[in-house]
Amino acid sequence: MEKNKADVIIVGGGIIGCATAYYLSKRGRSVIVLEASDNIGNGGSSRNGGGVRQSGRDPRELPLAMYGIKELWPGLSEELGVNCEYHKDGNLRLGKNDKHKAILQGLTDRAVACGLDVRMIDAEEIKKINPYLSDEVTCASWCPTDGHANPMVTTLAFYRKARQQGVRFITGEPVERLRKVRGRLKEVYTKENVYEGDYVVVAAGYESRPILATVGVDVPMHKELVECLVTEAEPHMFDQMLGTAEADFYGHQSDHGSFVFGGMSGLELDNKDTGAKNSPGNAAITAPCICRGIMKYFPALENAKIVRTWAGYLDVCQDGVPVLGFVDEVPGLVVACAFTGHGFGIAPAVGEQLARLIIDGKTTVDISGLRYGRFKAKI
Amino acid sequence: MSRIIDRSMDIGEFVPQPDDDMLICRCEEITKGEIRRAVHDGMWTITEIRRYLRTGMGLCQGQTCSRLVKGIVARELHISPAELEPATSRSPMRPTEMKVMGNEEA
Amino acid sequence: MERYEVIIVGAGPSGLSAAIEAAKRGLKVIVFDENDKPGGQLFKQIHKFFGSKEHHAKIRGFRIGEQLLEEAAEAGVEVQLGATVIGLYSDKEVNVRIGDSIRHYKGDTVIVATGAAENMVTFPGWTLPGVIGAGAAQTMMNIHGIRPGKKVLMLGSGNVGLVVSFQLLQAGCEVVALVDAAPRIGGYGVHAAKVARCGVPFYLSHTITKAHGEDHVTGVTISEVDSHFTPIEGTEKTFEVDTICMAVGLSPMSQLLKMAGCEMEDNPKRGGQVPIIDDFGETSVSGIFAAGDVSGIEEASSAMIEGRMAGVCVSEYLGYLSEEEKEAELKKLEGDLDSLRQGMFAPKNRGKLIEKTDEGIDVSMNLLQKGYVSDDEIERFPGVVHRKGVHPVIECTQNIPCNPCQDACPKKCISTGDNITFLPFIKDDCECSNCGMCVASCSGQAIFLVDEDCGDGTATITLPYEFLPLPQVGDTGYGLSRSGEKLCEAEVVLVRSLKAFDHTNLLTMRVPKEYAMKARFFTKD
Amino acid sequence: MNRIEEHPILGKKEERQEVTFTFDGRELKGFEGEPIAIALKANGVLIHRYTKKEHKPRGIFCAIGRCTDCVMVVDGKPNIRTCVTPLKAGMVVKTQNGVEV
Repeated sequence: MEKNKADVIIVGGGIIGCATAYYLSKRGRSVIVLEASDNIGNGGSSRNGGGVRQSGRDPRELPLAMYGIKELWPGLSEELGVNCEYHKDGNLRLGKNDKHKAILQGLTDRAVACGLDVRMIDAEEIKKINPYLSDEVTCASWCPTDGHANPMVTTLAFYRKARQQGVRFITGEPVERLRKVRGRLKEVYTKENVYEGDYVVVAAGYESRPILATVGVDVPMHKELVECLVTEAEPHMFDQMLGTAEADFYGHQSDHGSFVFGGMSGLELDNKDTGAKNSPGNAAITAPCICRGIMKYFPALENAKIVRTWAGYLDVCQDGVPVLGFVDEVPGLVVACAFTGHGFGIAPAVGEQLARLIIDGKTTVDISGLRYGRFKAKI
Repeated sequence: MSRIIDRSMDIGEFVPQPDDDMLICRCEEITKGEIRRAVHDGMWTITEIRRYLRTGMGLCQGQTCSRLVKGIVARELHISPAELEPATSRSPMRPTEMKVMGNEEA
Repeated sequence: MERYEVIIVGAGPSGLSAAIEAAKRGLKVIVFDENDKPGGQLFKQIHKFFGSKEHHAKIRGFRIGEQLLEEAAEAGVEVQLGATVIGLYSDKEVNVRIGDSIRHYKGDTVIVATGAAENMVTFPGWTLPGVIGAGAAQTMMNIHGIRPGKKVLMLGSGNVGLVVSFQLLQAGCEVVALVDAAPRIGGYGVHAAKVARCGVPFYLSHTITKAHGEDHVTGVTISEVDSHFTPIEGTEKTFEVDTICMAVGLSPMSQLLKMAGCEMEDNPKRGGQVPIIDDFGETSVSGIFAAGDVSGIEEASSAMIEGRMAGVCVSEYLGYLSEEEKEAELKKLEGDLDSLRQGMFAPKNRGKLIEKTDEGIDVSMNLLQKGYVSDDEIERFPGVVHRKGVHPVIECTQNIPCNPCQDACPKKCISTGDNITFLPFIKDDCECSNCGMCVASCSGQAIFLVDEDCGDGTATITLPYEFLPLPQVGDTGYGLSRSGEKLCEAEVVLVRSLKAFDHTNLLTMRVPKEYAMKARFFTKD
Repeated sequence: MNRIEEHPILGKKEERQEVTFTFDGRELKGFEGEPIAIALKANGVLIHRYTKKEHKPRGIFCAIGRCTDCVMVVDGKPNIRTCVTPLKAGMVVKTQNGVEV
């Protein structure tokens, strides 16, 4: 039993769990990470478009994004000893008409109010930044400090370093329930084992919901099955992260030369998961739809060959931002879920701040807008 | 065959081998030494190795190297290759141009 | 979405066989294949197949392909070529790239018959141009009419390595050596023997340690290996070659089945990652079947039967056959399949050293280690007899499922007894008419017609000959031993090229009579 | 010449249309419809590309469109599998360096 004890038990071996484990262990805390699947980073952590953005974010989570890009991302590869392929070459959110322009303007205004360097630019300036875009692109929001990184490698880099620092990662170990002991969350039950910690971090994506329910905590979220695709390596074209006003697609060109794009078919809520264990399956119609979306903006990519597609679940929160931090009703519990598809870029900041929360009792970035108790009926 | 695996288990030290510079993944030009090193970095599944190194993620999609990679990882972990779950299969089975993929006929 | 009752992926031997069985019972069938020609690997197979009549024995692979295509056309099978299946889903949706578009199809049932991919081994220099797969060599020679190289080293002594080595010789390449890390030849002894008698040396317990060359292969070094497959220092041999050919096994191409969510297993006996299937090919996903190499590596002959089984099963699945009719059909096919899975090379014997034949005769160790039966070993096999006048000598020394020789002889001199895998023997009271049908019918080219004593101090030996240029009557040269060594002077006295022999020419050479049981091949120079 | 003029089992190749194409600027001849890789091989061309990381030469490996080692720049498009792409008159075939066109 002793060996299953640690200062902190983390449920979920995705990038949030790995980053939190890394920052906790860096400050000397013992950590056990429990991952349900066979692979570290098996959920959204390895299935996203790699955006490290501030622009386009809700003001409640923007401080975390800005903090991460300023303080953590620039030195991350060196700190973790693995090239995370981080680029801080800006984010273009593209539009083609007045309706798009209005959407982009709204996002920009809100971000500027929070102190972010983001502005609207016209077709001419867009072409200067990215000459490969279609002439139909007439407006964009431009945030020069945004960027992208390799999500699969970044997740595994946190894992690698945390493991080196003594964190115990256990895969194939789905958590069945949590248990309060003498007024404080203490025990984590799996099918065969019981783990015990002073704190329990639940960072298991949508699967957090049934786990948290075992101690009477319910995060209002649902699952959506979305997809990404990747092309063969192409000659280097551009370094920016891209998105569109209507979210037709998002993505970037990787250091390897391949383009990684994500997108939607519009049927995400009802998509059937045709996949096998350990990996959700694609819908046959989504990749074609993403391709059409991309080619509307990037006709030059029409001959780029797609070598792979993949699907992953978003843990979509009722109000579009994560649930993060202590839960007052359950001392010892730390929640980190419902990232709604934009968790990767803020993951280092979330991990670092949760380590502070657990060790120092408080964060240095204001995350009060993301607290568990915020959900209220509309009237 | 999901199994509980404690990633802090001792698999021994990384010992350099004379053929570590042998190319294994022809498309992405990944060597045996890089694969062995990745196992010691904690990448214990074929999926993790792929994500970490890009083995089998090139144009041929692992047609040639998947069996070789499996053998190397298994040997490093002192297990049988059969215990390693192969990488997930994903559409498209052959590289497909974006303009073709986007051109659906009912 | 366009719907078919059966969608078959792969127009190779098993896919076409499945399609024929389903279509002839009235099911709406479509077969997709990414290639621009159907037939899978059959059209690269120019050797005569083993088995019995039911298994298309003694017919060359590409002819079987042609027959299957005719049968498919008659049954009304729709074959869509240039159609790459890029996705298969558990609800039996099939995404196909045809030309410049993607099309979605739905099948009531799906049969995956995608075949296998070649395995490769690594050695320094294995990425150099000139290092190729055996399949690539076959494609180049037998489909596109081009020699893969002038001087070739073959790695792998399974049937593929042996058969392709022979094909390389037929295409006019020099095969400098046949190498295998295993201590014993993996394929049929008869395939090895026909390569060995052409003078190709076999190096068992050897492996490639280096391919030489900067821009392309210019040479290769091999070394002997110990029992742990580690090269032994000081045993290196170097050959000047421009091509290194790898025939080190096949792996099922089962990715589509995995994508569709079928339960899979890693099964070394079946060659790798295969779907878990019932006896007739149905996977864990109801209505999705697997047939042929994709469900376990075997020969094309078994793939065809497995395909037929899947075709019968989908016919019953969709109500075109009653349960009883299905059982009856499957029983027959199971019998055929069982007979192919008998003998020394049966799947259950893979990797085992078999020291005695079913008849209790010691297996030739020379054959297993060097590729040919030695002069003193050959006498113990039942097909090797001594008679007055011309008589067949059958150098068939392993139990393999094959019997065309007994049907070939119009005088019924040859028999394999009760079991298709038994070694053929010559009946005592037989009268050989020297027609040569047995020689031409033997897929292993292991039958010779010998007149051990012509009365003038010479003997004549009639042997199968599938090379160009074809020697002419009166040509003189040398009689070669089973290992390809020059033994004696020889003169061609008869060359027969009948249509019934199907490109196996019968060459009769005259040699001094002491070589009657030793000389087994002819060369002019 | 490494073309098989007459094969003991398959006989003579049927008559085919000879066409001209260019390889790295050189004019070569091949048969229409045969894979580009075969036409190159008939002309003694073995190196199809140099790899991106190590700049090592590669040529035909599987010859059936699986391994993608034989890819070249054909008519300006990179990563064309020459072993399964039919030759047409006037094609412009170039050695591929890494992923550059």
